[in-house]
Amino acid sequence: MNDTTPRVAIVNDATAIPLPEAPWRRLVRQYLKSRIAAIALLTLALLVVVALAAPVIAPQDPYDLASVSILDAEIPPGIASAGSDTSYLLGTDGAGRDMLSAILYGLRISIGIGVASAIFALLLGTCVGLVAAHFGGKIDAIIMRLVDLQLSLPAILVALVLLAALGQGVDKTLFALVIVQWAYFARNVRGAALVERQKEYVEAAIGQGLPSSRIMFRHILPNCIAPLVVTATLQMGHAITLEATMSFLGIGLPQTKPSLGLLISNGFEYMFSNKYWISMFPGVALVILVISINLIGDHLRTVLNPKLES
Amino acid sequence: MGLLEVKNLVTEFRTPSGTAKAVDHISFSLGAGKVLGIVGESGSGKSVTAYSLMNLVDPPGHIAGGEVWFKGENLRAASKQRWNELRGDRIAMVFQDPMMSLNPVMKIGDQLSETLLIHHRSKRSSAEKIVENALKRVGIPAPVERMRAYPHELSGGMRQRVAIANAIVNQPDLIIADEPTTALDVTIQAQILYEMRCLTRESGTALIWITHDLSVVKDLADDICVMYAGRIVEQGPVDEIIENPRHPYTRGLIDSLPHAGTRGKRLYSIPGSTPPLLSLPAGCAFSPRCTRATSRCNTVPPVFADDARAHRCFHPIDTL
Amino acid sequence: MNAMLETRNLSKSFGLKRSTFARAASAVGLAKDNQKKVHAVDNVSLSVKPGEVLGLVGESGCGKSTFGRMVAGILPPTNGSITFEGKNATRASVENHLNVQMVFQNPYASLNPRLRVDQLISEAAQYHGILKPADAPQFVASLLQQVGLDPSYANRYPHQFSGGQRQRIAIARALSLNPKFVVCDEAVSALDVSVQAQILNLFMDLRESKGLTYLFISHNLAVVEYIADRVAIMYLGRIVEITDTKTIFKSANHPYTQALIADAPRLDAKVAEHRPIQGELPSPLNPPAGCPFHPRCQNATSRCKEERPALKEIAPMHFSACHLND
Amino acid sequence: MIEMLTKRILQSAAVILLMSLLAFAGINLVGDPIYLLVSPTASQQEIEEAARSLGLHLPAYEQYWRFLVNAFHGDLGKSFVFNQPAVSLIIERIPATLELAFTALFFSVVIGIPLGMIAGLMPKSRIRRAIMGCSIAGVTAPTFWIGLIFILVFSVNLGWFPSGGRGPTTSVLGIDVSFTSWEGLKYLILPALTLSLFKIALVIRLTEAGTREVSMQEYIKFARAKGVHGSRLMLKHIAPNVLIPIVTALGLELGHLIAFSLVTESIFAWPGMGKLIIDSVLHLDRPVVVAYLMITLLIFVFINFVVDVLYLLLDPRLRSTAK
Amino acid sequence: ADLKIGFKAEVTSADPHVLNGNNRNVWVHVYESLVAQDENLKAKPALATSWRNVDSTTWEFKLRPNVTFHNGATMTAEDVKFSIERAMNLSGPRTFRTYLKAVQSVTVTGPGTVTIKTKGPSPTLPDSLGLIAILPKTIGDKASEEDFATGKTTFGTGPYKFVSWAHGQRVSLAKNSAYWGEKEPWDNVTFQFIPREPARASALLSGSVDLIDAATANVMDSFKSSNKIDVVSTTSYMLNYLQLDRFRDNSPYLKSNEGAPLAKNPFNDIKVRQALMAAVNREGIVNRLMKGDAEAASQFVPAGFFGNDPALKVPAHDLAKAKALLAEAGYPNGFRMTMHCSNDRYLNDAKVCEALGQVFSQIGIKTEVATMPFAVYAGRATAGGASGEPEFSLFMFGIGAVTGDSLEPLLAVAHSHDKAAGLGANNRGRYSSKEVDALVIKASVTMNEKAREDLQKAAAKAVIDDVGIVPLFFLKSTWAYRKGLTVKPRSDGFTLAMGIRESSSAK
Ligand SMILES: Nc1ncnc2c1ncn2[C@@H]1O[C@H](COP(=O)(O)OP(=O)(O)OP(=O)(O)O)[C@@H](O)[C@H]1O
Ligand SMILES: Nc1ncnc2c1ncn2[C@@H]1O[C@H](COP(=O)(O)OP(=O)(O)OP(=O)(O)O)[C@@H](O)[C@H]1O
Ligand SMILES: [Mg+2]
Ligand SMILES: [Mg+2]
Repeated sequence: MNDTTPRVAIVNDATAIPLPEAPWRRLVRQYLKSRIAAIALLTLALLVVVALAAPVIAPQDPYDLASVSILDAEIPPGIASAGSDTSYLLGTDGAGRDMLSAILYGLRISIGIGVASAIFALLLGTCVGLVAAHFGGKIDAIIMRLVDLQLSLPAILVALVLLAALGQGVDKTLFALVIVQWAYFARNVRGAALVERQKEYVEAAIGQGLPSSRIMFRHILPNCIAPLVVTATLQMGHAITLEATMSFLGIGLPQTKPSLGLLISNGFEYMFSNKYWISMFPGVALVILVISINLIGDHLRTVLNPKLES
Repeated sequence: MGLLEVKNLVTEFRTPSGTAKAVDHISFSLGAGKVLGIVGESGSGKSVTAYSLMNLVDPPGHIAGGEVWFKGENLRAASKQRWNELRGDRIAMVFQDPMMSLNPVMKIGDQLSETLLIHHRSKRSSAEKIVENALKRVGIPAPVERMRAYPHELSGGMRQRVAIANAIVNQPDLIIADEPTTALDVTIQAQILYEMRCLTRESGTALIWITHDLSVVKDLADDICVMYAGRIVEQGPVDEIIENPRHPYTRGLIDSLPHAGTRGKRLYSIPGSTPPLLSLPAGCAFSPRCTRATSRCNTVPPVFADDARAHRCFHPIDTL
Repeated sequence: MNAMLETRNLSKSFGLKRSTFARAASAVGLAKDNQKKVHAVDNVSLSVKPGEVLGLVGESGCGKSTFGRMVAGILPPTNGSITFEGKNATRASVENHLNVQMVFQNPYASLNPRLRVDQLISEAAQYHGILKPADAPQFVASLLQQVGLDPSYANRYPHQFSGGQRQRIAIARALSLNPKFVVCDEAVSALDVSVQAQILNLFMDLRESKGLTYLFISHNLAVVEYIADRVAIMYLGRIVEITDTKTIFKSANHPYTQALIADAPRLDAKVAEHRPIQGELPSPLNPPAGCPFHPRCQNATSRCKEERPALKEIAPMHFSACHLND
Repeated sequence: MIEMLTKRILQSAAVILLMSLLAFAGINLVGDPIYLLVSPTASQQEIEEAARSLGLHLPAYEQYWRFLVNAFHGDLGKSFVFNQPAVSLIIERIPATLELAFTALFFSVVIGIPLGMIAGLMPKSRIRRAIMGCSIAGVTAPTFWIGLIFILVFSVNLGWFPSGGRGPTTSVLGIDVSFTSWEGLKYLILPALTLSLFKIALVIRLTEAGTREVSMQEYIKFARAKGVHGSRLMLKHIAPNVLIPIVTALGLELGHLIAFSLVTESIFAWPGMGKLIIDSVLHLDRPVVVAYLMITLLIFVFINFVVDVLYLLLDPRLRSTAK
Repeated sequence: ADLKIGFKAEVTSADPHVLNGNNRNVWVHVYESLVAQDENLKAKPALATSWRNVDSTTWEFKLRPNVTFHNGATMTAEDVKFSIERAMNLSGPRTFRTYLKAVQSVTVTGPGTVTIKTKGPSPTLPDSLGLIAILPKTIGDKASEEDFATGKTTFGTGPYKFVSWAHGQRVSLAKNSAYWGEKEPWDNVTFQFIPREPARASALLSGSVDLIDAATANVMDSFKSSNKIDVVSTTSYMLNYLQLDRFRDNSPYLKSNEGAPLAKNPFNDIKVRQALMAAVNREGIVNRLMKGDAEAASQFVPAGFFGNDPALKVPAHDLAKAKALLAEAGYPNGFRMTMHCSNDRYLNDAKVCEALGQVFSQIGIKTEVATMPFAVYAGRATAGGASGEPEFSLFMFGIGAVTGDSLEPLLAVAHSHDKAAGLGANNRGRYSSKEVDALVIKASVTMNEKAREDLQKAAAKAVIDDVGIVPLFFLKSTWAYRKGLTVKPRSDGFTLAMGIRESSSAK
């Protein structure tokens, strides 16, 4: 009967193998399975669109000092201003800015700062972390002590020094935030890379005669992406709140170009008066923004975890 | 009636893309002091069967039907509390992976005496004596020292023996061992098999031994069930099955094993691969890979039983 | 002897790297100099002839993988030398990587989950300039066919394959550099019996069609018996016996080999009722003095406890390291 | 272990030196402290005189060199603002800070871990959703906001707790603590709760993730197969395995609690180090800033060391390699 | 009865000779000076019962007899001499030397008489001596910061005795029952440091403290809605004003509309300066932004202070006039400007700047507002330029007439910058007018009060007419306290237990 034994059968019956699917398609499909996560993504997209379109849809240019008047300060939502007959849907703040416009422009800055600083910090931290993991030994020790140093340097001092050295502005605040955040990424990447480096596929790549730099960046790095994405979304939220705190302490953004955080901390003084709208509306916008980013990150964590993928 | 009677046990997994029957109407019985081998490819439902017998199927899985009688008790009707009494005391299990089944932060001795203490009131010192004896029985040298060790300080073989010792401390009536030697070396595997044989003989404990390698259970088991895609395709006394397999799948498993006789020749290998449980072919699940399949195989084959043996195939191999 | 690969006194020891500070501290007596070394591979001299399959058998942790890794140029040896086709290959060069490839034990871990099959297979060849990017798709397709996979799988990811299929991809990757020598490190241990048979067949086919030479590492004696021409038995980092397959299985000399063969479960043997060898593989951190096997050996003498037996030719082409032969 | 500590400290000494340089350069970059120190109407002459009395007239590198020489003799300089040794100024505030930090840590552990475990053990339940939802809110809300709401609700409206400051202290082993009396505790609760809110959320999330991970582990199933169930399963089998990553995170967070709880401290007028650093930075009180950063770095080093030791205690697997 | 005060600032030193307004606020409870300041900062007898000019450079002070320090020692002329000399010679950045720089010598000329010789005529000496605490000589020259902080040498003659100072938390004082004057009703007085306003407000609302200082409009609503709180306020000496770059032809932060450097410094044109003056919306800022926490200013000191000129009226807010003036000056389309401010120094400083930016933009000067912490701001405003000169073009500062006399701000802000003579220390715009300089110098040596006040008024008018500075407003000091207290507001913003009483109706 052994004679009838077929030659090695080529296993290619389609039913045995899941259909090929691009990884991002699978990601998207997995991601959209959760209703909450989909809503969060939609909300974020909406906020981004609204922020981008701010110059078009905002009733006022809050950055143009000539169009803002202190005489219009603290007008409650929906009431006509003293001079003109325009009405402010969400009221005005203490400087007479239209809250709606200020929130739209503030969103722009907050999202920009959160996203951009997280991305830059991610790039910087990733490179540094990979280098540390790759070279190990002394270089690793030096880099990790620098990371310790960075983590124990208060953000406020860094921000203040940068403010003094470079002046005030969105770009400088961004720079300060990157400097404060890169260490988190470096730590994360290094940790993940050290784990990945032990895996057999790395040995396989060595066995193929590939140089270690290529192994680090082409083979190990992509496998560290999942924890990185999660850190990045968390850090985005954190960056936005950090910027708010920095502005609260007067070392963040220029007074005349408020971010959401600055709007809130300005309105913070009105906690004891009944001018709720000055800090509540930007607060609501910020909370929605940060929660949706966190939910997305949370869900990405689930989706990107191959263990939970079935 | 045997110690354990399983009738038409069904275990399902509810997944987003459908319900998978990982265990599909399996039945067998096992007497005290007997050894049952369950053999099958990866994914054929061996572990799920074991978990079902322990009532440890985790969501999304659940036991969907059938009966399990243990010493005359209907386990399907047992309460949670009853299960907590039974597990570890009357029915014990040894898991597949020795590296993963011991708690890494607890000392060996504590883990073993815990098994004893949660079921029986006794003094710590006397519990430790029992544990020490159990460790000795599974062939661990210097057991008193080992009891103070943590799992990571032991080799894989030792850990697996600790897991086996854990199964025997309460002298259960039934031990379910899920591929306990797959990850081990031949010499260690041989030791464990030897100890298991002694155990069943000496204390009358019944044993279910799960593996994908027929040669491993050959010397140990009294009976064998061959599983494929959640169903038992053939069962019966071990020698008869190995000598005269009736189901083509069993034949394939036997032929796949390399040995001196096949040296230089091509090995037989079952063509194709295990179908996913969610898209099982209608009828005999093995038919797409079977060289003997005919259109008749598209209906589920009945169980053909003659005396102690049974098989599910319309075209059994007739070696006689 | 026209050996293809030859190792001479190849050794590898692992020890925790110590910092400058720790060394300084122990120098002034602040810390105990308790550095332990694991001699994972200890003075192994072997040779493999072209076209041969050398089986390497031993218990877990005895140093088989370490040896395989050194041969494949993944791990630099601490001591000794490797010669490949007469040229020194102790330090891995690109040329050496092209000649010697490795297939790993675990098909789930040895493929980078983030690379597509075609990338996995063609990356190194392209990097080394063996392959032009334009030819890559055909190259991948033909390799996939050689290992019995459908070329349409080229743009899938490893997780979409079963264990046996992954092992085939790993083999295709090893073949992509057109090696002369393949180290198979427990390449079938993780697979279940029917898939194992497929892969073993594939190895034999490739040997025939490409004239490949294998170092076949396994602890499964049945598999080794099936595939190997010669078998080397390793115990605690050393070769204890080496000869052709038939001799090993018929008339093993070393007590350890004998125990191994007796313990191996096999379908065609009668019920084994003997008591298997007892005791654990001693820790490589503090190997026993003398013959490393003596604590488990039933015939051990006092000499075995003190003196290390050397590997001696006890019959033509049959080497064994046991005092009992004297 | 002592070897480990010394090694760490030696390694950190270099970093601390670097830190002092950075802080020094940073403050110099921000501005000349002298303008903040002298009376607003002081003449140029008086300014110069004052600068001389503080050594600020020297070139920056020389000031740094002087600082190093003095630091080597154990003198980190006198605060420009308080005219007291910077170190004693900081040390004076350490008990208050530690008290607040540890109370916050205590809250986050006793509230966060049980909630996280509950959430992790019932992955599909509504309780989990509620807990995780709250924890997201906890991560999001800015501290200054929460602090004020707490004050408004609990001290102004309900009058349960005082709105700020530190309560009466008693000396325990020479350290002034306020938690020994109910009166003192009352002052501690609100700021500690404010500070711990984010940490509670963090601990909940970590514990939940860890519990989910651990409860899927084979050894937990194995324990269940032994008949282990209920609280024993949770406390003896799951909890110790969940704790390891939490300890790492909490170690880092404790450092932050100690060094940077500035917003909370200033809202609650809690006389801790965070308030000191922010004031010192804004007054360019360089000796205090430099000494402060050096001390916090040491604290971080020490905490990291303790975390490593805890690791060894919690995870026997690490013990064998560390020996 | 006990009094608990929620105090904004933190005490940084217990040495009463270390200059710091907030410290002094607390230590005047413990220490007294020869002269005291009443609510309007007018001098009144304290440890000196009377004083007179022997000649234009010699002052004689008669001491109050039978005054004892808290350690029981009787105060003597030697103690006074010791104290003044100690204050003059104390080293460190913050001393009272500025106020004592006129003093030549202090001599004891009798058991109860001290004679002070000045370098030149010094009409404001009694005011200045009002700042100098008298300490017992027995504490010696070596008394350290530490000794004061722990109470070892903390002995004054004041109505309260020092009990303790917990750094960053509170200063506790107790009644001095041996006080020479009217005995205080409070047994214990505590200054609780609560820097953040909302926290201070809630401390008051929750009853943790009886009174808070520096209450602003932000929290007024909640005080109003609670019927347990009363509020009192007064205009303080703190003037916020704008300074303009007058010393550079090419001011770095003034640009043409295209961003190119301007041909000449527009601020050197009086029309431009007048345009700025007219553009400022003082009433708007005071009412809408400060919400009553400030009073529009037209000069250096508020009404009631020495040197205030009631004839100087607050300039009207007139955008049309401002635009016209700009056009006349040759800037019909304005120009570009960056204006600098601190953001953590004065009440609402950043917001005020923003509001100013609004009005300047409205008259065509496209204004960017840059705000920064005072730590950064102060250095740059004073010496941030390339060669150590002031950096900014238009910027805001504050100055207070601590002694209640306009002479000090005139000397510091309006007089030409003269490093050697120590004049024009705060003149960071380098405004310089011969006429003003002459008037101010003359006032500083005129012993006749009436004549001196006239000179100072003339100087102030000259500065304002020339728009040497743009005065904005005087800040107000506000106290909020539980009903049942009466609080005497002081224009130096000091919170004195001596001015706080349980109102009779409440008893
Ligand atoms: N949690 C789960 N969700 C969905 N399906 C599951 C789950 N667990 C197991 N299964 C399915 O049940 C089937 C049987 O699995 P089981 O683990 O019993 O196989 P096995 O025979 O033990 O294989 P192996 O030899 O690999 O251990 C598999 O096909 C698997 O797809
Ligand atoms: N990177 C390493 N660092 C330290 N020790 C190592 C390292 N790699 C291997 N070893 C040690 O070297 C010895 C031999 O390991 P090796 O992996 O070669 O064994 P093996 O025979 O392949 O075992 P297995 O059958 O389990 O694969 C073991 O004791 C192992 O602990
Ligand atoms: Mg299984
Ligand atoms: Mg190996």
